Amino acid sequence: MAASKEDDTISITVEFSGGLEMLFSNERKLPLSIPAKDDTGARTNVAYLVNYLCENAMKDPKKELFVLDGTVRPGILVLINDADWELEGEEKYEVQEGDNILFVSTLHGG
Amino acid sequence: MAASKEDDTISITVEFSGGLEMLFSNERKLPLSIPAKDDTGARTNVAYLVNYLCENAMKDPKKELFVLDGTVRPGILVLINDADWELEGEEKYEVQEGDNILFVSTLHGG
Amino acid sequence: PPPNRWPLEKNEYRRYGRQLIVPVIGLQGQLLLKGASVLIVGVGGLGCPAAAYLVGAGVGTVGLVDGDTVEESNLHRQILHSTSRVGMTKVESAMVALHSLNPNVKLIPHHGRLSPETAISTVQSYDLVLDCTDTPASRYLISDTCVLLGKPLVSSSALRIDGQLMVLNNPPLPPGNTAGGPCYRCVFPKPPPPDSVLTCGDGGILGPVVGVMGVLQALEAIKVLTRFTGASTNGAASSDSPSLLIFSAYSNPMFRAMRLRARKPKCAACSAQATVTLEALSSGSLDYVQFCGTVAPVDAL
Amino acid sequence: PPPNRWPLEKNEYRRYGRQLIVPVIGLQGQLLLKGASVLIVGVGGLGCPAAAYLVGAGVGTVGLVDGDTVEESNLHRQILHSTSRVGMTKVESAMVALHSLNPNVKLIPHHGRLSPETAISTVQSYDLVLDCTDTPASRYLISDTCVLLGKPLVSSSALRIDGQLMVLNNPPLPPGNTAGGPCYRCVFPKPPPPDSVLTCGDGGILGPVVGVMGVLQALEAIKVLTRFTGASTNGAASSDSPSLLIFSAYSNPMFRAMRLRARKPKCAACSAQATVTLEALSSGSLDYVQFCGTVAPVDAL
Ligand SMILES: [Zn+2]
Ligand SMILES: [Zn+2]
Repeated sequence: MAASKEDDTISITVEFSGGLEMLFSNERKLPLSIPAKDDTGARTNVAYLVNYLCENAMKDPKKELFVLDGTVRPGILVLINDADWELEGEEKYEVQEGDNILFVSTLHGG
Repeated sequence: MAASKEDDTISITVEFSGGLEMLFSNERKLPLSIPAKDDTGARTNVAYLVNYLCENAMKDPKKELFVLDGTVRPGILVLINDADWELEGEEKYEVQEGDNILFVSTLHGG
Repeated sequence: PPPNRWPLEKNEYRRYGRQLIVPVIGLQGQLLLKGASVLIVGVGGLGCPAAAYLVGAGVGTVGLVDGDTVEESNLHRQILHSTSRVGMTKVESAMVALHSLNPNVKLIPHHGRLSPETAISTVQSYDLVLDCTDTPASRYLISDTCVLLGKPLVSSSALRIDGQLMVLNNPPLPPGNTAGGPCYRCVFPKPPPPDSVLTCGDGGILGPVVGVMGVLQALEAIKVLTRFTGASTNGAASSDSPSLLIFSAYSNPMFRAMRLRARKPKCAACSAQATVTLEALSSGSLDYVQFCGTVAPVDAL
Repeated sequence: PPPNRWPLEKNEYRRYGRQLIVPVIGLQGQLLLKGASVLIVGVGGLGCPAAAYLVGAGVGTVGLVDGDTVEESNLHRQILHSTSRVGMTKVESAMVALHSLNPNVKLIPHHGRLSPETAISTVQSYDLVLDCTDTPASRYLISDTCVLLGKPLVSSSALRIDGQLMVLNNPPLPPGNTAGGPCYRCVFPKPPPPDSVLTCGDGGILGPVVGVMGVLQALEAIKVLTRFTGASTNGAASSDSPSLLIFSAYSNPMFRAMRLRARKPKCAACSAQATVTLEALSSGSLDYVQFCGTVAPVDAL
């Protein structure tokens, strides 16, 4: 609704489910302020966010449980504002002020 | 986000649950455009909306299953944007563009 | 009790192992469950699955209240009962099934419907109550009793393809203490007119709808009973604010959570101005059937 | 079949009466259930409650697949089994309980785990499949089989305090038809690295969490099987768009519904370019355990 407080950051909410929260100090919900643009001046997309989370929010050293080959590892679903990120352009989706981005690890128990 | 298309109406969503939908032609979700002000020029509140629904949307002749003594009958909970209307001022709450107002009949089966 | 290196029996570690290792439960949570007693009022569509999962989880004592006998028309949703036990009381039938699931749990039968005369003495010794009944009158009676005795109440209901769930009187502070959780009368100060309940009478019920609500009652009970363990460090506090879960099997989304009010300042049961008192209740001066009008239980489903 | 004034037996009207009068079911829905067959793969924490409610509801034929025997550590959540049946196969134990709940349902035992060699012949004769299993390998196998045979699939999983539910391959159109519902491979094209599954291995499970998901599987199955009745006139169509239900017992709200993608244009199973074929599957050239890495079933819970 309102413009972001500072033009150079955007405020979003990142959430983790299905066990991924254990990689992020058991936080299921993370309010975040991230740069609005990356180093090249391009607008921040989900690929940037994933890398940002890995470097700034993830406490667990086992990065490969979240990122593999430069992208979110297989078995993790990314949901942007309650929809499969495939519907939004996957990694290239440009993050908007107020977005909710949920990372869900697929479960296998039964 | 945007201002309402016309200044004299507001667009809201009214929902029914717990059996109340049967009083409204089995519609569980009703997109509605209602006057922004009542006859006296006061801004439309929930009391006005309830009366409006009774006169314009309710097909069932048994009005007493929805309204009793000029207000929503006992056993119906009114939820404004996912919160008990008591938290919002009950009948006096002034309806805003984009509001979601849910009428839930209490259930007793077990 | 003195600290014990092995506070559970060997077979209990085996039986509850998969639940013990869940961080929000842990050994401490399992001990809290073992030491707890839960009263399930109504052993029908809600009470059957709720009882199965509470007994499975190892709640130490489970009381069962019901005045009905098993009928064939119950079996599509009342999964503790069986065809060969049609005609048996629901309490006895449920005890057979629950005992064979987990013989470690102490089961206490309470035959007959809860009434103003029996409510206080029945509820008194339990830690938490599940309202799995099917009439407005019983819902007000159970809520009032829980407020007066300081018991948290997990209340659910279901009809056709809809269900509702609330955790009431949580925390169960004395009437007049505004920090206590709202009671059933805070949310529904006046009972519905009997005519409006009548429309529900012929509504029927889809089995998994009431089944889901019953299992969720067991879950909420476990959450309340074990809340002093790891649960509280894991964002659980936020889910303690009073809410109403609304389920609708054919809607999308199927589940919606609504924020409920705090205790009502003039509530007849839980406010400083309460007129519902232990004396009034046990003297029989509160006529719940009269209060709620004369819908026969069978009509109200 | 020729029109019949009383298409159900007298005792069926009595047994299913409360469900028959629910508008979305009705007599037509009950007949659809009676004529339907459902295969439940895995008779554990998900399969037990799912089977109870499907058998209760009067699904005509229910098949049960499992290779395990009942252990005491199952009983806190696998409510069809019992202490006295520890050591019995899960399929046999479940059949005892299900038969006593509703003797009108034809139960078909399938002993042993589903494998690429047995999958096609096992699934072939059923109308709908419930995935109640516990490993990545079985989830890919079941999904591929359902795509190849044109069966809708209700897939759920649970761990610790979380659960997930999807209705896949719905509608179950042939591979290459983009109007069909997405399959498991559309949502998860590559299996998770075995290491990442390992973290789940020691996770444990809270009984009512997996219980809720199992009951919801029964509900989704009933919705799919009866969808040609009143259901479709009641806003049910919208709930048919593919979605993922995420449950987290200690979050608020506990349930969240997420919109899923359509079929993936290059899906290995359900696209026009599919490499998973009936021939490849039944010849054993698709090694699911290899594909998913070598996590032993017990480690993956
Ligand atoms: Zn109150
Ligand atoms: Zn696919």
